[in-house]
Parts: sequence; C-alpha cells; structure tokens
Amino acid sequence: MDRNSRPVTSAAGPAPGLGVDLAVEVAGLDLRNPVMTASGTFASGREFADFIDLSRLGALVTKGVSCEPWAGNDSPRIAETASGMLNSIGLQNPGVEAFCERDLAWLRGRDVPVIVNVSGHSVADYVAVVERLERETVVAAYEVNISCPNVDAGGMAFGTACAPAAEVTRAVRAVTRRPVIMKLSPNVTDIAEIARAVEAEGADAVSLINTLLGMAIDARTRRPKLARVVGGLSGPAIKPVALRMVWQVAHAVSVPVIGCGGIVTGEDAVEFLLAGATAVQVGTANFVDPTATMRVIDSIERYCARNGVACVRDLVGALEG
Amino acid sequence: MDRNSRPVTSAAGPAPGLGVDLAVEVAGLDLRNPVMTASGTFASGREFADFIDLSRLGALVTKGVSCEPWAGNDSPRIAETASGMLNSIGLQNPGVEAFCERDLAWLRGRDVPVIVNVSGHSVADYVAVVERLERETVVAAYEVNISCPNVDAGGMAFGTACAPAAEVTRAVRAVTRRPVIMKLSPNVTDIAEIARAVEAEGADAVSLINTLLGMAIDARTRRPKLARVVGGLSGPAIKPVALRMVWQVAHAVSVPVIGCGGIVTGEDAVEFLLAGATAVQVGTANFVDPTATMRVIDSIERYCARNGVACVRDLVGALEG
Amino acid sequence: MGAARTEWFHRPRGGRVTCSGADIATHPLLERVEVRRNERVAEGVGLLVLHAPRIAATIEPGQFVHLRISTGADFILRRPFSVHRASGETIEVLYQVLGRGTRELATREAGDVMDAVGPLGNGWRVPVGAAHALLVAGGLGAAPLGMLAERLAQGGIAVSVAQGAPTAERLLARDLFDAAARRVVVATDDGSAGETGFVTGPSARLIAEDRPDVVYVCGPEIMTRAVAAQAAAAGIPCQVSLERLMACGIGACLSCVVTTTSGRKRACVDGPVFDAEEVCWDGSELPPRH
Amino acid sequence: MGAARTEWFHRPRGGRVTCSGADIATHPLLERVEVRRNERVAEGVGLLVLHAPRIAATIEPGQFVHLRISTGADFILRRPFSVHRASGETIEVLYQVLGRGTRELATREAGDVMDAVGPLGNGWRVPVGAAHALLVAGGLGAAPLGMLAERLAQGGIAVSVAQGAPTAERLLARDLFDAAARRVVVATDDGSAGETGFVTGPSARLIAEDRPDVVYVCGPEIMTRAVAAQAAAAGIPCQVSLERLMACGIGACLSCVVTTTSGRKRACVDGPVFDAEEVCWDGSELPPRH
Ligand SMILES: Cc1cc2nc3c(=O)[nH]c(=O)nc-3n(C[C@H](O)[C@H](O)[C@H](O)COP(=O)(O)OP(=O)(O)OC[C@H]3O[C@@H](n4cnc5c(N)ncnc54)[C@H](O)[C@@H]3O)c2cc1C
Ligand SMILES: Cc1cc2nc3c(=O)[nH]c(=O)nc-3n(C[C@H](O)[C@H](O)[C@H](O)COP(=O)(O)OP(=O)(O)OC[C@H]3O[C@@H](n4cnc5c(N)ncnc54)[C@H](O)[C@@H]3O)c2cc1C
Ligand SMILES: Cc1cc2nc3c(=O)[nH]c(=O)nc-3n(C[C@H](O)[C@H](O)[C@H](O)COP(=O)(O)O)c2cc1C
Ligand SMILES: Cc1cc2nc3c(=O)[nH]c(=O)nc-3n(C[C@H](O)[C@H](O)[C@H](O)COP(=O)(O)O)c2cc1C
Ligand code: FES
Ligand code: FES
Repeated sequence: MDRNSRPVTSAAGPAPGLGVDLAVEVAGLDLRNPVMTASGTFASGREFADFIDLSRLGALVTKGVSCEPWAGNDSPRIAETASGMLNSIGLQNPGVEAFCERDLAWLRGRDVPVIVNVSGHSVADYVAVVERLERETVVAAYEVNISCPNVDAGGMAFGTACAPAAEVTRAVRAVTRRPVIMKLSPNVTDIAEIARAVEAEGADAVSLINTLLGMAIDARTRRPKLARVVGGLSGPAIKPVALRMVWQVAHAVSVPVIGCGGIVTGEDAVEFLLAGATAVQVGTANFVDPTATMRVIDSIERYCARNGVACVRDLVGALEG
Repeated sequence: MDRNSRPVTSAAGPAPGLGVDLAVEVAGLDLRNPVMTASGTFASGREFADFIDLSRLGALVTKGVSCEPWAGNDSPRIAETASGMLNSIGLQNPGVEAFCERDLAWLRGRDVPVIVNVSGHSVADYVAVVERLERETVVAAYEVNISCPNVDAGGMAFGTACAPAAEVTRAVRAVTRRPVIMKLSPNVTDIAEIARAVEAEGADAVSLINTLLGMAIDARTRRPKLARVVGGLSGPAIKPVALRMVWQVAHAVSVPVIGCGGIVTGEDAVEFLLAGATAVQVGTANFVDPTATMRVIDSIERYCARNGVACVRDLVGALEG
Repeated sequence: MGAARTEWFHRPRGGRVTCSGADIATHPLLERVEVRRNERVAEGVGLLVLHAPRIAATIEPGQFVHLRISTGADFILRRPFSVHRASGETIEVLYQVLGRGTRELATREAGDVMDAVGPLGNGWRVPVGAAHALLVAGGLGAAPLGMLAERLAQGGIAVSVAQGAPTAERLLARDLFDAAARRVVVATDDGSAGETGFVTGPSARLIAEDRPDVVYVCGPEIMTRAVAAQAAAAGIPCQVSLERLMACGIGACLSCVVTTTSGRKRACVDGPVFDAEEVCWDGSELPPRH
Repeated sequence: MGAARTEWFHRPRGGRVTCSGADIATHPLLERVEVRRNERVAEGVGLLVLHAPRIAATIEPGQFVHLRISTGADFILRRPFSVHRASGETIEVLYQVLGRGTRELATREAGDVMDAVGPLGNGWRVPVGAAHALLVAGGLGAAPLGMLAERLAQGGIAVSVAQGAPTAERLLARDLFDAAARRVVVATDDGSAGETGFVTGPSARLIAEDRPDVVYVCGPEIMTRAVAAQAAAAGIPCQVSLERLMACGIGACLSCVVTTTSGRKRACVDGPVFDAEEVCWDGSELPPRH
C-alpha cells in the first residue's frame, strides 16, 4: 500500500477572503487569527494534518509535556456526559526529550506558531521542561498548565491557590524570555484572584478554562465510569462557566486572556472575544470534527463581514451593557 | 368556565408496588422515598398539583424565602445553554409573612414533608426568617441557602468560605430544634471543607449542589443574555460536577448528603445515591416535565426491583471501587 | 381613562360569553399530542395542526401551549406557542422558525407525537357591554388574535383588524380575520400589500375612525407599546399579549416576569395577556426577531 | 513461541497480498456518506450500508470508521464501528443497538447523510507464508472478521471459523464465513445453533485439530484473552482486535490506550488489532455488554 496512492483528504479550503483583518497579538506573538488548538486535544498536530492545513491556525498548542515520561492513568479514561465529556488521561506523554525529538522535529517548518503546554509535579519539574525547550527554536511560547485535574501530585494543586500559582509563574519566568501563558483552573472560588497573582509574577497572558472536575457513574455496574474515578469535564456543557470566568478575569488583569471551554462554532468563539478574550482555543470539538478549528476561523470571519467588523480585535471585550 | 368542568390531569399514578422499600431517613426526617424537589424549581407545589400527587414526594422543598419581600432581578432571567440553563431569578419572593399566609397555608394537610428554603442578606436575616417559621407547624425542616449566585449581598458569599458558612449555621442552629440542612455552593475550591465547617456547627445534613455561576452572550446583539449578566447554571450539563462533589462531601462528613444537580431520570438519581447521597432533589427537570419527580421515583423503584435491591438505603454510598 | 379594571371579566368563548370573575384559575394538563399537519405557510413560518382533544376542549383565545419539541436524549426546554385556532379535537399553532427548537419543530411530520402542556395563561377578556373590538397584529402577533377574532364574531361583537407584517406573504391568519372582521387594514414593510410602513399607521386610524370599545394587541413589544399608547390617548381599554422567556410555563420558576403597577407578575399565568394600563414598560422585552 | 513480531507484514488485501512494512501509516479522511440501507438483521443488531466511495477504496479488513451519528444541535462524540465488508463504493457496518448513539443510528434511513472519518486503525496482518488461518468471532466480533475471511479466501489462504453468539439468530456475517471458510464451527449460549456454550470450546478444538498458521480473534475481551491463551499454548501467532472508548479515533486524545509490553499504545491508530503477545491484559477492558 503506497502512501501516495491514498486519496487526498477533504481539507477545508483557504480563508474565504472577505477582507476582514483577523490578526491578533497575544503576549507578544503575532497570530494570523485568534484561533488556537486547546492542549491535549490536538496532540502535536500531526494527526490533524490529514484533515486541515495547520498553517491556517492562529497557533498550535501541544499536548502537555513533562520532564520525564508519564504513563497517564488507567483505562477507561473518558466518559461521555450531557453535552460534554470527562477525561482522565493524566497527561500521558513521552517526556520532554522524546517530545523534542519527535513532535518538535515534525513541527519545524510548518509555518504555525507553536505553543508548548508544560506540566510538572513540582516547581523544579516545570523549570526543567522549560529549560530543555529553550534550546528548541520552533517554540514560540509556553503555556504552563497549573490546572490539570488528572494527576495526583502537582497539576491542579498549583492552580487552586495564589501562592503556588505565583511560585510556578515566577520560576518559569526566571528561565525564559519567551512569552509565558499561565493556564488557569476553573475549580476555584475566585479565579480572578489567581489571575492577578500570576500576572503579578510576570505572566504574559492567561488561558482559561481547563476542565471542571467531575465524575460519572455507571448505575448498571455501580462503578465509576473512569478508572481514576474523577476526571475533567469539557465540551459545550462548560461553556457558560468558561465565558463567565473569561469575563471576570478580563476585568481583573491587563494581560491578554485566551478563552477556552466548549467552543464548537464561530459564534461560540465570538462570544468569548466579546467577553474579553483576545484569542480562543478549540478543544473537545476537534474530536467530533477534525476540521473544527477551520470552521471556527471561517465562521468568525463571516460573522465579522456580516456585522461590519473590519478587524476582529474590535470584538475583544466589546460586550455591551 | 367552571373549574370542575376541566378534565382531570394526567397525574402519574401511584407507585407500581414492586415491593421495594424506598424509605430513607434524612436529618431525623422519615421520608417515604429519597426524592425531593429542588428549591426554586417547584414554587410551593401548588403549580404542580395539576400534574402530580404531591403526597408521593419524599419531601417538598419550597422556593427560597427571605425576611422582607425581594423583587428579584430584571428580565431576561433565563437562557438556555447546552444541556442546561442559566437563571438569574434572584430569589424573588413575597417575604416570609406572605409566604406563611399563602404558601404554607396551602401546604397544610397535604401529607408531604415540607422543607422551607431560607435566604438572607445577613446572618440576622436568616435568623429572622427561621424564627418566624418556627411558629408554623407544617414546616418539617429548613434548608438554608448559602449558595445563591443571583443576589448581590449575601447569597453565595456565605457559602464560599468556611467562616461565614459556619456562622450562618451556628446562628440558625441556635434558634431551632428542627433539622437544619445547609445548601452548599459548587463555586468553591474545596466543597468538602465547607461541608465540614457547617457540620461542625450542628448542621443535620448538607444539600448540594446549587447552581454553577455562568454567563451567556448573544453574539448577534453583543449583549449578555441575562439582564444581570451572570446567573446560575443548572440541568444535565452540571451533573458530572454535582456527582463529584456529592462523592467528595459524602467522604468528608458523617451527616447525610442530599444530592442535586442535573437529575432527570431515575438512573441519574441512583448514581447520586451510589456516590453517597441519602436523598436527591430534582430541579430543572421539573420545567421540562412537570411529572419528573414521579418518573424518578418510579424508576428508582424499578431499578431496585430489577437489580435485587430490597431497600433503597442499600444503594447509598454503594459505589464499587 | 379606560375601563375600570374590574370590568374585564368576560371571556370570549364562542356564542356563550360567560362571566367568570377576574382570577380565573387555569388547570393545565400534560397531553400527548399527535401532529396532523405541519406545513409552510410563508417564508420562515409554519402551521402546525395538532390532535390534542383535551387541550382543544377548553382552550381560550390568548392562551398558549408549552411544547416539548425535542425527542432526542438531550435536554431542551419546552417552547411556548399561542394557540392560533382550536376546532373540534385539534389545535393550530403558527410558528416562526428562529432557533434550535423551531428549526426542529419544522421537521416534524404528520403522525409524529410530542407532548404539550396546556391550556396555559389567561386569555383575552371582553369588557362588559363591548360591541366593537379592534385587533392589532404585528407579524406573528396575528397568531393569538386569530382565534379571538373568530370567537368575538361568533359572540356578536364587531371586529376590526389592523395588521402589519414584513411582506404580504407574512400577513398571517388572513382567513380568520377576513371571515370575522368587517374591516381589515394592512401595512407591510415593503408595501407588497396595503400601505407601506408599520401597523401603527392603520391602528391609529382605526382607533380614531371606528372608536372601538376595546383594543387587543399582539406583536413586537415596541409596536405593542406604541399601540397601547394610542389606545390610552383615546381613552379606550386595551389588552396586550406579552412574550417573555419561559422555563416552566406554569408559574413555578419566575423566569417570565413582567413589571406591572402591582409588582412583578408572571407572564405564563398572570399573562400573557395584560391590561395595558398596568404594564410598566421597563425595557426588559426580548430583542427584536431577525 | 509464536512468530517473531517482524514477520507480521502482509496485509490481506484481495488477491494481491502486498508487503508494506510494520509501520503502515493510515491517512484517514473525512467523508460525507449516504445511507443506502439500514436494516435489522437480528435482535438488536442492524446492518448499515453506506455509500462511501473514498473510504471504500482503501479500507482494509480490521480497520474501522468513526461515525458522526447525531444530526442534532447537541454535542455527541463519534462512534467507532469496524467495517464488516467493503465492495465497490459501499462499506457495511454491523452494529449492536446499545445506547444513545446506536439507538439513533437505528433510526437512520436510506438517503440520510452523515459524516465518517476513515479508514482508521491498522488492520489484520498475515504472517509470511501463512496458508491456513483460524478466525474466532464472539458476538459482534464477527464484524471485522467477515471482511478478513473474504479477503483471505481471495488470497488463497484456507480459512476456518469458530463463532459464538447468544442465539442462532445472532451468529452474524454467516454469509461471508460460509462462502470463505472450509469449516465453520459454532456455539450458542442457548444451544439454538451448534453446541451449547462459549466459542472457546470450538476454538480450542480447531486449534488442536487444524493447527492453523495464525489465529485472528475479535469478541468480548474475556473471550479474546482466553482464545489468545489457547493460541499461545499451541505456539500459534495470534492477533486480537480490542475495543476501547474512543474520543478522537485518530490518535490525538489518548483516550483509547491499551497496555502493551512496549508501553501504552493507542487502540485507534496502533490498534485496534494487536499482536496478542504484546497485550498486557490489565483489567481495563470495557464492562461486558448487556
Ligand atoms: C406566551 C407566548 C406565546 C408565543 N406564541 C408564539 C406563536 O404563536 N408563534 C411563534 O412563532 N412564537 C411564539 N412565541 C415565541 C416562541 O416561543 C419562540 O419563538 C420560540 O420559543 C423560539 O424557540 P427557538 O428554539 O426557535 O429559539 P431559540 O432562540 O433557540 O430559543 C432559545 C430560548 O429562548 C426562548 N425564546 C426565544 N425567542 C423567544 C420569544 N420570542 N419569546 C419567548 N421565548 C423565546 C426559547 O423558548 C428558548 O427557551 C410565543 C412566546 C410566548 C412567551
Ligand atoms: C475499533 C472499534 C470497533 C468497533 N466495531 C463495532 C462494530 O463493528 N459493531 C458494533 O456494534 N460495535 C462496535 N464497536 C463498539 C461500538 O463503538 C459501541 O457499541 C458504540 O460506540 C456504542 O455507542 P452507544 O452510543 O450506543 O452507547 P453508549 O453507551 O451510549 O456510548 C457512550 C460512549 O461509550 C462508548 N462505547 C460504549 N460501548 C463501547 C464499546 N463497546 N466500545 C467502544 N466504545 C464504546 C461510545 O462510543 C460512547 O463514547 C467498536 C468499537 C471500537 C473501539
Ligand atoms: C482529552 C483531553 C486532554 C487534555 N489535556 C490537556 C493538557 O495536556 N494540558 C492542558 O493544559 N489542558 C488539557 N486539556 C484541557 C483542554 O486544553 C481545555 O482546557 C478543556 O478541554 C476545555 O476546552 P474544551 O471544552 O474546548 O475542550 C485536555 C482536555 C481534554 C478533553
Ligand atoms: C429557576 C431556578 C431557581 C432556583 N431557586 C433556588 C432557590 O430559591 N433556593 C435554592 O437554594 N436554590 C435554588 N435553585 C437551585 C436549585 O435548587 C438546584 O440546586 C440547582 O438548580 C441544581 O439542580 P438541577 O440541575 O436539578 O436544577 C434554583 C434553580 C433554578 C433553575
Ligand atoms: S415560565 Fe415559569 S413562572 Fe412563568
Ligand atoms: S481515540 Fe483518541 S487517541 Fe485513540
């Protein structure tokens, strides 16, 4: 079976060219449009290259990478829920070394800004990953995940109180001049407070939300649906919570906010921009439709054209009272 | 038009009588089954009497009542979201005096345990409501709402930190010997901690979850869908979060837990029991199907019969590892 | 100015205009209904005919049903629709296709079943001694006025109609109005029928020329408000049917409130028909439809 | 014991058994497919025939498609189904009605369109020089083995089949097995066809009597594991097709991992077919079907 003999995939075509300026700047990065992939839902892009033109993305955010390889959690790792899904992948990844060799090597020359999502069990872990990645020129920025609900040590624990969130930010900030985006957890009483804490330590942007901690039970077997019992809720179900948090954080900090949570359509993305996000991430929707990011970009453009918005930046925070 | 000439409604029939013992005890109340109404979704029951036999309910939890009349928030007050809805009713109610005259008077002799949901802007408010209600014999217990996201002063603020939650509990506890159920907010970093704080002050049970704080935006008009901007998310979308919190709290306290959040079917209710709830509340589902509570009761019974569960209490916390 | 509120106590039910007091308790029921017909009647507008014998038996003009459209596993609130006409065992609904629910409604076919809660809300009331009524309909507002026109005519009350719509095709319920009214004046946005412009032109003229005893209004809230002001200025009692977002439809959730001179009332049980005088136009109306 | 792993490198594609190396990259595509037929074939089992020319052109036995069943507005993950048969421009899927997705799938009619991602996963591989293969199918496990039987026979490889199901009616893909195999031994739970009991009886016998060169297994994981043990004990190479919950189906989400001797692998791209020897049966299989 020859690779080349397989039919070319139905990659969504180029931007319709409606004369809308879609470019945004986030944390010093110039993006051709505000649409990124959400970490962990897009691997490093390779799996999607059959379906879409990666260079049309605003940015590509990779799956979380840690210092050493992580095996992740046992199966089952997902459960479908009403308008959403739970996952307890547990940041399975081959470690930063293998990541650089396989994933970053593949990403080189793809003409898309690469943001590497960084995980750790300790502050030193985060630092070690970033230090290793500093040698890789293809990396445009770091997104530091202090909000994963699926690992025992570290993960979300760093994102649910100001002091550890600030500490991780400070430590990462100290070892890189590249943009640092802190990815915040929604499983907190006051997300604006955490956002302010990481901003104070030099975060260039914040991204939110990561998944809500949830659980599903199979009444028939009387067992949790996830081997790890609890997992992270994503998808349209969480959009109202995500929008609210983006709106709160956008009012609380002056660094850019990257909005994420349940985005499936261009209209969803526009709602996040109106709430104050400068860019958005598409996550779970990629699983249902591998061309989701392209659809969202095109539909934002059409929304702008239809509504006389010459420049997508004019939508940011443009919610009317 | 004569009232009596109208056709009788299709009230769901009596329990199928499968020989399952559905009775549970919660905070000293003996309930004929574990199914209650969730506050604010059932008014005081009158509106549902055309559809169901109220005496079949485990308990009826009334809409929140405050000391003085509250006008609630402006319209629009609801927005539909993916598998859920937002509301920003804002605890509109006629005040405890009118509530006693109209609602409790109507409830007298209805043969259903009545739990009154109590709201306040201050600790003194909560106490005043309970003191007034102490004179009403029809009241079986209080559910103290320290978790409403829809009022500016009080409401959720009491439920998002241990000290105020404990303070409200202590104050209410001091003025009544009736069971006190504290209704907890999910908008917190650690709900188990709040549960322990109210248990320590003498709460007889905890109920959870109230709504998640959320927001919806109309991309066309660029305005928030709710006049109040933010509101409480309820319905199936939040079930995974509710289940997780019930499971956490059931492991953290020894008083009974009343589970709530997205219950639509009997299977949903069974999942909450397995997670550790002794009773459940059906909320938003009442809007879609006014007979929802009856369906849930019947279906729990059938689940038990089918699975050889003689007594519904055997399901409580029976999640297998 | 206007009739004293206590005079609103007749219901326009066929020939037998019965007296029932101001606080008419509605006893809604949950009925499994079957689609008999579902067809396009104009651009983006459908007519749904439902076999709903128990609701049909008691529904009054101005009341509505709350339809559970979705048959899927997913959660979706009911959708409220005025009953446009009831005859025998069927009720008819005129609906505009707007969002998720009505798009799905448009795909229902004869034989499909869904469930309906109804009759809901109060209906239009007839002032004692009224002999001549003006009905003012804007767009889909024609729906709850169709049945009213029919019943008023049956009850021997003279009917005039002022109707507005975007285009001639979207002048709905024309059959009912033409059969019941002695005079129908229309306006369309594009001039494709009647005069060009809003219905407030014809309504003002009919109020001035015909001096009706009562004005009934349903349409976009901005129009409703304008017509209510015309009636008030002419000293003619006026009732308006208002739309609010509704979760339960039966008075339990307080999502549908209308601010009135006597506090917040629920559109689903205290309305949707309100005495125009008591409505405080507080800007909480729904955004205009597309 | 068993064939060395490097020998697994032929794909059973029709008459032309081509050599393609171990790391066959699949290039899935997103195709809008049309339902040609959707019919009940047994209690709770449907056969779906899809017009899917691009997927049909390249799909191999053992590969699957990821179907987007829901056409509604609500969010629902895709559902993975093995391709049971491919001919010309169509692919066939045998599906068991279990939950929300398959219940909805059962309502699709000829002419309906949906979208499919495929071909996905690796397929069954043929050891170099194999002349005789045993296929062991449990319940719906017959689905991915049907196309394999057909292709092996076309490629001149002798086929035996051991098949188990709850009842005679649920012995699926019989037409393909009967046409391709020189010997089919069946077992049913209720004895309504063949012997009474599990398929592990016939499989043990066929392994012992026929000494196949390779064993292919698909069915409930507990059965798969038992048959894999029989093959291992007989020193016969064995491949198993495993089911895991899948979100993306294309290798991106890591929801579908199988623990192997070389770490966690993704069932959607590194599987669903695994060399039985490399699978660590870690108890993470799905709960048995109803
Ligand atoms: C008492 C009453 C009678 C009505 N009678 C009619 C009628 O006869 N014909 C007709 O076409 N429409 C009528 N409407 C409006 C109709 O209910 C909405 O157009 C419909 O619910 C829109 O649903 P959707 O899913 O298509 O829109 P979506 O925008 O997807 O609906 C989202 C939510 O908003 C609500 N909603 C959206 N628009 C309205 C609106 N204008 N009024 C109330 N709720 C709305 C929906 O019920 C739903 O909860 C009536 C409304 C009320 C309150
Ligand atoms: C590679 C592969 C091939 C398959 N081939 C077939 C086939 O040919 N015929 C067939 O009938 N079934 C097959 N299955 C199983 C089929 O995918 C499930 O039965 C189906 O997804 C159930 O969907 P549901 O909505 O009816 O059930 P639900 O229980 O409502 O589904 C809920 C979730 O669980 C998943 N799920 C439930 N059961 C299974 C299962 N056994 N395996 C994987 N995911 C599951 C669903 O995909 C969904 O994400 C295959 C599974 C895999 C992984
Ligand atoms: C399967 C899966 C894996 C994820 N892995 C990561 C991860 O490695 N790092 C991270 O920061 N977020 C991770 N997330 C969270 C997403 O990036 C995103 O924040 C979340 O899913 C909400 O967005 P959505 O609703 O669009 O999916 C993961 C989410 C899913 C569903
Ligand atoms: C319209 C509405 C009004 C509510 N009012 C109250 C209230 O007065 N007091 C209270 O404690 N909870 C109130 N709640 C919260 C519910 O009781 C319940 O906790 C929540 O809706 C989650 O359950 P559900 O998903 O089953 O609706 C209200 C919820 C809704 C939707
Ligand atoms: S819609 Fe619930 S009170 Fe009116
Ligand atoms: S299903 Fe996503 S990696 Fe296999």
